[in-house]
Amino acid sequence: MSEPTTTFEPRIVAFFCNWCTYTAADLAGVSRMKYAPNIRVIRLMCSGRLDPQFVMTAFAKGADGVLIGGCHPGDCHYVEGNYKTLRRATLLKRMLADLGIVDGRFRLEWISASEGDKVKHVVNDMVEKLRALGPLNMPGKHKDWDKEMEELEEQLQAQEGEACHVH
Amino acid sequence: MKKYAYFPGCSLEKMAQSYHNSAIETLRRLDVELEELEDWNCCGATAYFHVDELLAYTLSARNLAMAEKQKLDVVAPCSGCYKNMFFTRAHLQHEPALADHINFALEADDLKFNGTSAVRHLIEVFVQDIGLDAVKAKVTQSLKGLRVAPYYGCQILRPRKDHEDVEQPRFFEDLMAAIGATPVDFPLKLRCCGGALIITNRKAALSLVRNLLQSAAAAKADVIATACPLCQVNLECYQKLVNQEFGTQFNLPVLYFTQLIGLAFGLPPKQLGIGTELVSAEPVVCHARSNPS
Amino acid sequence: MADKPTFRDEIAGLLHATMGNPLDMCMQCGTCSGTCPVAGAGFMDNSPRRIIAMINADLKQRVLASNTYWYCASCYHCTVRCPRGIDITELMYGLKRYAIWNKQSKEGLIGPVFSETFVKMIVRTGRSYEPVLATSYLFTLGVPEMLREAQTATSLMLKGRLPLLPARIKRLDNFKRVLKRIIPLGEPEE
Amino acid sequence: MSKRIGVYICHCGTNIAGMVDVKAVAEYAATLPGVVLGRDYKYMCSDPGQEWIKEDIKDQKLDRVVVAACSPLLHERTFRTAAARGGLNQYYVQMVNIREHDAWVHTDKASATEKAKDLIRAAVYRVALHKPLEKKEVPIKPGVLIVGAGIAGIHAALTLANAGKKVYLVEREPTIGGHMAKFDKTFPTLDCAACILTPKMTSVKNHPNITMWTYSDVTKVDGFVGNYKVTVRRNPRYVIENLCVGCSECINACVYKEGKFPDEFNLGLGKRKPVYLPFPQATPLVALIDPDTCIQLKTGKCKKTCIEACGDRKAIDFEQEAEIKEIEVGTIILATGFKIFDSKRIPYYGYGTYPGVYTALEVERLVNASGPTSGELVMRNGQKPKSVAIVHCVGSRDENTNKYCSRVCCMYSLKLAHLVKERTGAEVYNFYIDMRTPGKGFEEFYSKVAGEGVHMIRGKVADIYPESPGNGSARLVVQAEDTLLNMIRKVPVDMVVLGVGLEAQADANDVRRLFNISCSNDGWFLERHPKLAPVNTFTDGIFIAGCCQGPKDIPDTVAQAGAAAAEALALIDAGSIELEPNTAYIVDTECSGCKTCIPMCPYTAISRNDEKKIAVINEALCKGCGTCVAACPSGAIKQNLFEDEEIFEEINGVLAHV
Repeated sequence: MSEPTTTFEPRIVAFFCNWCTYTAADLAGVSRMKYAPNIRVIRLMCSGRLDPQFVMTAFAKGADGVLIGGCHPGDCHYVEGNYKTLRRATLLKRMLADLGIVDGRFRLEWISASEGDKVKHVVNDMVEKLRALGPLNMPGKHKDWDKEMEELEEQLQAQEGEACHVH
Repeated sequence: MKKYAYFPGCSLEKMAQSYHNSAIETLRRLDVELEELEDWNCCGATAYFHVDELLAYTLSARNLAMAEKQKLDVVAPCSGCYKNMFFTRAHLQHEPALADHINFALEADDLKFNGTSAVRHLIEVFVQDIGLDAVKAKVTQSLKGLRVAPYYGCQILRPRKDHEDVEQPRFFEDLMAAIGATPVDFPLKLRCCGGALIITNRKAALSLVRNLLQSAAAAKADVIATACPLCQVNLECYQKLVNQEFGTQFNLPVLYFTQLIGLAFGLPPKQLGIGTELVSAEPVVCHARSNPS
Repeated sequence: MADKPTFRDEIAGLLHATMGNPLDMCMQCGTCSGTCPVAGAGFMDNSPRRIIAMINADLKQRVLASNTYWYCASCYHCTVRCPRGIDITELMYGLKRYAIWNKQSKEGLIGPVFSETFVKMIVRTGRSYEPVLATSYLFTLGVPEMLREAQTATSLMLKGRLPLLPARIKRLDNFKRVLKRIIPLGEPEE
Repeated sequence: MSKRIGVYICHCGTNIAGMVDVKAVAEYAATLPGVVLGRDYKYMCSDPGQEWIKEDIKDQKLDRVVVAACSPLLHERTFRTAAARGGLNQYYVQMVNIREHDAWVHTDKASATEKAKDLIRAAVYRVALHKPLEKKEVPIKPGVLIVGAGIAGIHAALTLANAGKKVYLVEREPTIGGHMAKFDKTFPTLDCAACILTPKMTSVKNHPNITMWTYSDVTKVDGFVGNYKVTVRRNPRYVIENLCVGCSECINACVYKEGKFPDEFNLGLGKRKPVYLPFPQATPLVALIDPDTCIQLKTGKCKKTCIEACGDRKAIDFEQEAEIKEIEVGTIILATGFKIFDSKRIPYYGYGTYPGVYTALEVERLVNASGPTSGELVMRNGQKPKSVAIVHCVGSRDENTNKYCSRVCCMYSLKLAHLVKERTGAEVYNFYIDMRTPGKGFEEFYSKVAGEGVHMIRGKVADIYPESPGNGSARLVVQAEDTLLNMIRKVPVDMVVLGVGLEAQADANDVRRLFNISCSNDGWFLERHPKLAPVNTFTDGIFIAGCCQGPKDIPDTVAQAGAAAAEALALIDAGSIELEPNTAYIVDTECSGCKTCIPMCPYTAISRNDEKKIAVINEALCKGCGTCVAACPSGAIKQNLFEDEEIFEEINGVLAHV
């Protein structure tokens, strides 16, 4: 069933918040848990710093998946940054879907500083799912990609605006 | 009228007729219909897990697949069948690869397991699906003052399914209270009756039965209520042997909870298969008659 | 898969099939033995805890020679109480299977001999419905005869006195085909 | 202007070098744009390693430094300082985590090495854009809040107070002292808990630098390191604290002639009146009235004999109401302790069902001279036990309850074995899984107790049941496998003592949120680093001490309390703390004044300058989460150290070779 069709190794760019998920990943290391090497973590102070453009860029530059890690709702080191993230992520997901970037490729996870094992499981699970999905290869689709990107920029701006007025 | 796919299980075929009948009769009073599972086969009992696990899973999977065809949840009155089917389903849902393998086999019978039909134990149907109030409402001859030792046995609760309380459950007590009876504090209510050992390791099994009877007697129970044919027969039909073996004097009626409910509903004992016991249930019947409510 | 798996590995493998129960986790606290009604009554020559220790020490012969797993009543009390989450009852099932297979065939796996006997047995029992649940004899034989019948579970197994198909099963041929796909070795005698 | 970047790869012994081909990575790094040297070294964090960076900055004219080693949360400061010593702005340094996030979590050397290269490439791209920044310093207010006045809180309070710092000690119980005040003797020295604790309690009460608020809760915490604003609610005890002298007249005079209600301090083993003193050495020695049981407070219809008894002191005030206090402190120490495991969660041990079953803490009270039986070990049925079973690991080392070992149970169970034998001469059976006695004088204590003829049975108790059901005998059978004798033991005893484990406080999670710190999965407060920052939390200026961080004995608790006090002291005496300059700022020319950002900020750091029609950020209030940055539609808000450009480069970097 879940037989990998090729030996394709998906490439995941992750944005982890400094206080919960990045620390959890450190804990996973200290506890010598083992997980797939397909992930590249970029540290942000808070998942609230995540600009949707980071995600778009990551996909554009060839990421097969993007993972966002933040503190559990209510636990944000900055009180409520992760709620803002959640709201943005929801909109972003829809937009990505319109671009044919299916759900599994963009993922938001709440992982607290003590959940090293969750980092492990999420990463392994995501790698497996992306293997099944196969390469995204945005750069390959360069030609029409430029055009798409422009439209996207606009939509993005628009939706961003909305996202923040919804209060 | 709620409907279930009914899996009688082999033992109910002959030996536990009374359980079978009382279940059907009492449920009818509660607007629940048991539609016998079409062309069912044995659940594998414990024996199949001794021999070949995969085969055992296949046996249960076939039954589940047929229930799915009927678009009904399965009810098993026997704790063994219940446990086997419940965990087969859980396990196959956990391991798609295994499910595929078994489905490949089931194809030969135009069947497919999807895990869409839930597995229920008969007593769960009464306690959870129907609910105690509905049961209470149908009581015409309260068993007021009848001291019942509710015997859970093993495989209704164990192994643990999710986070239910496997160490001090109350639902059997509550059900007995609902029909007016007095559930006694029965310390060994969760202990094993040795049913699976009765042929192979008789002495061991009998000693377990002895402990249970002792505990129930010490709790001054008038009757032990069971929810499994194996437990019932073990506790009842072996009382004579226990007495021979250990020089005890037990004479404690053991009835199915459905029979007690039936009595409380005012059904004629015969209809509930009462009368076929080796330890007479007459005192219980009299008690029921004595206080119409 | 390099060199031959140890007895310990084999048993661990058996357990994996039932949701994985790492015996390595055992801390030898004896909760299983203390909980077991049969061990408590003094019927087991080795306590469940000791069996686990013996498996971990790879003492294959002593484990198989022990009566412990045949005395397991599969009441799962040890399983729910084990502080290390080991499904001891499942382990006992595993040992029973292992013992049966090994009596039947040269090494480890389900040997052809066993499979054949087994498939035959299924077909046979499929016709004559004969429940293993001792209790169900009561109404046919009556207690004393039934008890004379009593044998070890192994012999019982191979004598094919297992409940499988209630007499009324209709699609017996389909059913046989189903089982053949599970245990392909050997041909059911028609 | 092309950069001169130096890249340093740390072996961390074999920690990194064992899984990452550091040589290859160093060589690769040297080929990256702007990189003038790529070096690898055994321990970059060692003096030689740091020196090397310093020298290279001077000799090789480096203007950027990338260090690939452990987590920045561990050594970022180290390498920034090294760079600073080399004369470089410390924020020209970028760390790459190739240990926790790479070498330690992967098993394939090739792909681990690839990952290291990718991450370093990202750092190189990023660091090129770094800007010089100035440290952000905030002043530290000298006051310290300590929450919880058990031995940990008490010790920390005294340490700080003796150093001349102002301490607010808040305790929710009516008396300070915590669990230790309930113990009889302490292991392994068997000195009496009260004798060593009560002097400390008294000096807390009398210390001029300590404000002690018992029967009080922290309800609100605002601000940040150096400047916390805390709200405390002082619950009414209906006795005016500074008027009461603890003479007990009111208690004697209460309309209830005898104690009628379960007394909390003795875990319900004794009875108290509605007006009571928790225990004789209670601190403060001030009576309190329980509104749930006092007739006057419930019905308003009482003779109020207590008021008469109190007379001219007029200490009793039925009108008293909760008092709200607001304080400002620079640092906070949490010492909120633990709760004991609820034995009812293991029904087959019969706690609450069989009167003969007690928890260890209950027995502490029973053998304690100030306890409900004045130190006489008599059971609920009034008899002295002739045989006692002590069950270890109740609610510890068990997947069904708590996986962890509670650390103190083996030792206190041995202590109780000794005390029980001493007081009653009973046969004592200790049922244990593994006897854990790691500590100064612990093993010696074990042999001493064994020498007293206490039976040690190696096996976890599996069942406890009445010896002869029905006939009402109180004797219990304790069933366990004696794993050394290899037989099932069924030991009949009069009394069972459950060696209950330690658990996080029931409200630990609320407290955690109140103070914005983290919990481990077991609910214990999470330290910043398990070894190197054991009393720090992820929130600057908030420290943890004692059992709220995890089970520990009294010596360890006191040591930790001292450490927490020292950490607070260090901050206070430094006078200020250096914060990451990762605050947000507005590029005025870009800002359209749309106000999108204003509601984004949880600290109300953003406001709108109405004549300029642009947003302004109060840097003092900004904590640098960057939420507003991501929200700004015109990209007018930027965040130091996390500029969009820097992050885009990082993304390019990790994906470059695809």
